[in-house]
Amino acid sequence: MGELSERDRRWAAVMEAARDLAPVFERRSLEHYDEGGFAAENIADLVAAGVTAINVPAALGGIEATLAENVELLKTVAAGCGSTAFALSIHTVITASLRDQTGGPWHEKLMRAVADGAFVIGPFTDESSGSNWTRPSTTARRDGDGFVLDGLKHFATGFDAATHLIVTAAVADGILEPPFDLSAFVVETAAAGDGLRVERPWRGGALTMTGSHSLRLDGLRVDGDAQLFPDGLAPLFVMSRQQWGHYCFAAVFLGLAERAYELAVETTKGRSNTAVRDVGRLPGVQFAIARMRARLATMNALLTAYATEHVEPGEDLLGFVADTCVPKYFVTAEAEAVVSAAFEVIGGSAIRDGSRIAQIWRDVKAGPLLPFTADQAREFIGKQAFGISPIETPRWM
Amino acid sequence: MGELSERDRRWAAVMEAARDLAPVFERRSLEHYDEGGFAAENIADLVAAGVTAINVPAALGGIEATLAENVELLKTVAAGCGSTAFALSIHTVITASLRDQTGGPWHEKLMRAVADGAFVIGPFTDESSGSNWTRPSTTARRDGDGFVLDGLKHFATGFDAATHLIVTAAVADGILEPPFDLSAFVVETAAAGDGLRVERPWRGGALTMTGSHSLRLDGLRVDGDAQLFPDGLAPLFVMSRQQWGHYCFAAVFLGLAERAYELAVETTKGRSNTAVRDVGRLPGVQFAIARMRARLATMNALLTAYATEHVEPGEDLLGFVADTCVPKYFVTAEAEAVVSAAFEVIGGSAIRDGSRIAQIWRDVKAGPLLPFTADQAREFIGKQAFGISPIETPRWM
Amino acid sequence: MAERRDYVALATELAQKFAERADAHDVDGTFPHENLADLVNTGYSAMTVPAEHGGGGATLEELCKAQQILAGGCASTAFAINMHIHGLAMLAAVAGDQCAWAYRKVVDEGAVIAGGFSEPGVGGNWWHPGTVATPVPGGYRLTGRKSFFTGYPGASLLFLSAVRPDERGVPQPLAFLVPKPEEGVTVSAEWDAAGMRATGSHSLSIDGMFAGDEHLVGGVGNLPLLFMSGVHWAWCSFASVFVGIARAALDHVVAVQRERRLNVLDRTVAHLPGVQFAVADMVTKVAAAEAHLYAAVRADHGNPDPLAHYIDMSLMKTSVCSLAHEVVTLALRVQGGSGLLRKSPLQRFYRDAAAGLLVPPGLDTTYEWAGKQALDIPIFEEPRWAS
Amino acid sequence: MAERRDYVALATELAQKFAERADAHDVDGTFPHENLADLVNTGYSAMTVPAEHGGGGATLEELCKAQQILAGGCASTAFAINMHIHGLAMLAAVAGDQCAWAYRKVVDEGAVIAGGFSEPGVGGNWWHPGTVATPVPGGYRLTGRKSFFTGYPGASLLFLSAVRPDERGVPQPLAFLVPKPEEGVTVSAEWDAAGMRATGSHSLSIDGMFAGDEHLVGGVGNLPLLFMSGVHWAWCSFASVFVGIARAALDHVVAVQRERRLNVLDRTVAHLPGVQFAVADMVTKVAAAEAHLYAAVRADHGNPDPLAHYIDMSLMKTSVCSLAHEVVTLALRVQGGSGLLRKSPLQRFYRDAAAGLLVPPGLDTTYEWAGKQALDIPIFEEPRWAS
Repeated sequence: MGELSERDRRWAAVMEAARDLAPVFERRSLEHYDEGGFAAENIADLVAAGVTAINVPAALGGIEATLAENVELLKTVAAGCGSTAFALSIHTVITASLRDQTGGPWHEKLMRAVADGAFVIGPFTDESSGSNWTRPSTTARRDGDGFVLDGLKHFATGFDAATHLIVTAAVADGILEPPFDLSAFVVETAAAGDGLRVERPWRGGALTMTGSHSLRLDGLRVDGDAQLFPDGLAPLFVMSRQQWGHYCFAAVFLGLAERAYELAVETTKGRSNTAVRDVGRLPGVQFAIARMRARLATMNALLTAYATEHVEPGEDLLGFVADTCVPKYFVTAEAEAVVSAAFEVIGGSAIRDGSRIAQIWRDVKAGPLLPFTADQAREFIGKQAFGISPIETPRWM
Repeated sequence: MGELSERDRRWAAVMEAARDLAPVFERRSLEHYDEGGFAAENIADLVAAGVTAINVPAALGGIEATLAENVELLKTVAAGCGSTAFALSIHTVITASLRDQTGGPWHEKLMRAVADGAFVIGPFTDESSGSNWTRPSTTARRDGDGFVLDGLKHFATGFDAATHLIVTAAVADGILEPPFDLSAFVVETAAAGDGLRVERPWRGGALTMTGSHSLRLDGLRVDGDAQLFPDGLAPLFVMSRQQWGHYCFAAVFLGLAERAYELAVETTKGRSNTAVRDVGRLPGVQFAIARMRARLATMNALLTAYATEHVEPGEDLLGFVADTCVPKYFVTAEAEAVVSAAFEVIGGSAIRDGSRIAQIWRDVKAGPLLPFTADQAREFIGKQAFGISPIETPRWM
Repeated sequence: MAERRDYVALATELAQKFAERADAHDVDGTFPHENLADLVNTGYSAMTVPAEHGGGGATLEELCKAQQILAGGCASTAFAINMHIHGLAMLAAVAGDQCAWAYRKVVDEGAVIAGGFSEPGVGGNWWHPGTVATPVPGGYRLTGRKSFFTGYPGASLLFLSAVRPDERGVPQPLAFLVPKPEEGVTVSAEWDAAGMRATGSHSLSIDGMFAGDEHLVGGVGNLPLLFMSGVHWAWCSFASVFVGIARAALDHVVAVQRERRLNVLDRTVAHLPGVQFAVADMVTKVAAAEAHLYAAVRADHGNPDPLAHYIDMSLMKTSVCSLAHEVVTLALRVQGGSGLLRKSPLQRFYRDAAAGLLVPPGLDTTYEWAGKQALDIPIFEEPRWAS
Repeated sequence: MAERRDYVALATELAQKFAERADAHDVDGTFPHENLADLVNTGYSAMTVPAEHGGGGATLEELCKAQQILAGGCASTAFAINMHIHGLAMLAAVAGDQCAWAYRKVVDEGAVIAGGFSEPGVGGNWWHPGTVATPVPGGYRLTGRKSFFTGYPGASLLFLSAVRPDERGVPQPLAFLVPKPEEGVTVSAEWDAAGMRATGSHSLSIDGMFAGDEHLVGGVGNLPLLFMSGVHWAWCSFASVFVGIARAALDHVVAVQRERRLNVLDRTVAHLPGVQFAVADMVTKVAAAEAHLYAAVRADHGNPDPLAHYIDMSLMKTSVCSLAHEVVTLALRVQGGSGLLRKSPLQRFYRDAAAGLLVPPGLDTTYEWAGKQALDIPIFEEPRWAS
């Protein structure tokens, strides 16, 4: 009882901090969304509140938050700022995914750094890769004990606050075929020097404050120790952690949709105009609010069910990956519908005001575009239902 | 044949000019969308090309474009820039609506001014009016031969280029009950002086370049001649011209959706990535493109049918108003769905690039919010189907 | 004391049997008496009788999982027995030992309950029954009409609502559980509908039917409150039936397309991307519907605000049944024209799932209440909307 | 030379009559022979025979408007005669005087055509028939199977597809219009489906049926091209039937709710906002469906690219039929549970409209072709998709 409740107490404190920070982030979003830039102040606040350390293993004194807890946290942060929540999700997905990979030379070092406030990110979209992370255009050339990395990585979300990057690359020695030539490396940003630079600063149409720059890796040298997994195992590792990415991404967009709903309710309560004494008494508004409630309840139920019951990969890894697509696909599409409806309840004045709902409208569209995209998800889920391997070729007729 | 073909030749020239300008506007949009401001250069180009003069009556030497032609033109302009098309739509709706109101002292003067390049706008959303244009909070106080106007008007779309404003106000003499106390006035911006000022400059979440400022009318004096209609007739006039507003607004959002579709096709053709040699050969992409085509075909058919066959108000004015809601309601909702699908075909890179599709995504959400909003439309259409007057009270149970 | 049964396993067994009979009952619109007999003989019908009264004491989750599977075999049978099964659970929750006599009849004699809260002219507003209960010595005489009295042909007990005006003339809704009487109630119209055809959901004419004081459930006037407090039994079990149809449609479509070949294809139809995508949408919607249903099943049902509880459960039912309907429509699309043929169960699923959109709670009232509640607008205030 | 008829007025008159018979034929799954007789006797069935051959020479717009109205009365009858009416127009367009003998039979003897282009194992790919036409002296012997042969029970002429391998073994699709023969064709399965039950869309077994050389329509191998060029007659008329169902559902719902009262309301149900909003959605979707249909009807049908024309018409059919299906589903929602009862036509509309999603052209192929065309990807290239 004693140890458990201590751990739960720490978790409750993290959640309380997140809940307190959300309105702070929202105020900052209202001020800074349009100019973009990175929500560095927000990340600093999260680090200070211990939020970024939630996935440190219990063995190292951490909370070792469950996947369901990560989801809950990200929803809470997203209510304040989609950019911040999305940047945080990259960090939580990486740290949670790596926390049980004990044995590697980097493991304890990285986890202790996270406990001490490190912020770890990973840009997994390579130039020309079409969001197929298994086929990076970035290369890793063996060079003595280490590797030399070259490539262009997009969407380096959170880079401005990052202490560490996880970088994927194809090992260019011709020994393993794609996707097994995929490898992953830890890069300490402070030590990267000239081999790592911002090629094009982020100027996003959505999630404007994520600082998701395009990064140039230009002869960046890393030690052999920086290789996270033995040759050939990186793809399997990533697949067996797909639940973290899919559920945590979904959580961000569900959090945005929940906030959109709240904004619709808050804006409507007590609102009047020259024609209607109490806008909340309009049936169209009531029905729209109710439909949003129903949709949010379904989304929450689905994501919670997956984050608690669909967590262990089991024997059929590709089947598991397909299964993890379900809540990501459903929630990101439904989130868009809820935000759209909330915008209509709030009405045209929201366009005028540089309002929060207009920001959420922009952010929410990123949901279905993040991997797995809706099309990838439908292919995996559909093939899995028929017992057809999603990596079998030819893919169709 | 002679006169008709001369008129048709002029119309063809206007359309050609609009088609030529659309890509120019799109380039400017890519540069200026985020900073906002007003697409004044675009409006100047439209004036120079004679586009703004299309609704000048034939009797005064104008083209006197049909409603269907106005729709076609606005779609074309919207393909280049939603803000410009929307500002233009306000002007075309006003000029078309007023062109057959011969007899008023202002009529010929205003129409000749339009032929010479005048740009006429009308901010019809008053503070606290909840987009119910029949219940303005702006007041007109009789003052000798004229009126003194006071109020706060939002969404003065196109104000920076406007030579004339049409301003609605409730005549504050207690003689007529709402909505028959509504009156409309012409204001020449150059002569308005201190009584008219920008209270809050536009900083919109969508249609960023429309310059849809909030305007303060502060003891603004206008002549009695400036009153467009005899007391009590303004509401009937506006209702009998509702087709212009509804179809022209719908045209803007249909034009945006068509452009989104084109962008999806253009982006996909010849596109490849590390995993797929030809992205267009992905079935999910093909199906999405086809669904968009089908939806656009329906939207176009509906709007065209209404713009050609549902143009005359007839006896039942409220029934007519309800009927004109149909394409506006359908097209603005469907446009959103098409743009969303196009965005997904183009993919995440569109978020990175400050791309046109991300701008269209923001603009398209204005569609359902413009009057009649989706809820107003459903109320009018539904009541009309049952033979229930939409202005009967109590509105429901 | 009956031993604890695995009702899900039992449902799986029975569903297979009922599936073979489903087409015939559907086509003829006959009531599946033999299925009901199986449900009684196997103890399925005693599932929700409290354990201390010799029943299975099944939880809501057991009930819903079993009913979902049963509905995959024959949705009509599942829906017909659902009135009995969830009704018993509600009675146990709200009336407790007051209904001990009925539990005994269920356990010992295989009695089956049919329930009737719908009436013509009431339009889903079940809390405003029009059937009048007039006090007479020893009980009441009931007069009125009932519609959609699901399960009537197989019932030996009737669970129904009525209204009794109090001394001020204010109608007090109340509920009775009575042995099906010899007289005073007649079938005014036999059930003949496009979906759920084998449920025997007849319309009844109630003409002076006697109900004894001992058959009153709960007190006079508190029917709405009792029903709202126990509504999770009703709406969750309703939803489970329609989710069951959806999952059966998905399973059927997957099984068929895996084997289906066309002359023009070198592989099975399952390899067509359009088929895969539609099935993915079906998988996803079924997952979402099940997740929402079971979240509601496992929610805290001790909500101190019965109306809030009622609204949450009602929203769940509308979402789940709407998703289920989308799934069966997709199933038809995947299968194509042959799915419309009598020999395909898909067309029955399509017709049965439509009932999910139509059974209580009504969509518009659910949305009205949920919207008002969220916006802090008193739900029963008049006028109902802006004037 | 027949005088020019107002087929829309005639359809309005007949629709009323057929509406009264619709329920019985639907329930029993019988073929509406008496309706067919009315259609023949009133000259409706000669609508699309060219005027110079004594027929009505109706335009596509007249045809669609008339069929839309007829379908509102009895969709099965409208769909059964649709194969005849649009088939004649297509024959006139693609084969002209070659079919003069058939026009005479239609005008003088009241002959009716049924058409069969669907086959088991073909899955909507009508341009790949599996029925084999083997040349014999004076004509061909046909062997194969046909499904969904709509209107068969009332037909005296059969319009059907087959394939003849050429000298290189390449299958050449071709079409025949033949008097229904005494032998060589049998009904292998009578039509028994959930929707469009009175269309007699039987499955046929064709065993050595003789078709004379003079019964060949167009040339050998050019069936696909001919069909694509004239496809507006097919897909527009199909769509008109389903739009007709949707409009009938809307009209019915409006008429009923205007008069409908509930005990708990002081005005008719039409005053409920939820009902108004749902009806507004129905009105809007019907308007959109009609607009798309009639835009396709009035489009330039002389497209020099038959495939492009085929795709445009196919996209129209998918959109229109999908909207029609949404409308009938909304109609059920507005009416509630009573809409599912046999006595309500809404449940028949709901079942009949499902067929609109399933009749050719298939959704996935339409989307595949339309997408590929827009993206400049050769439509028939193999492999069909990215490998």
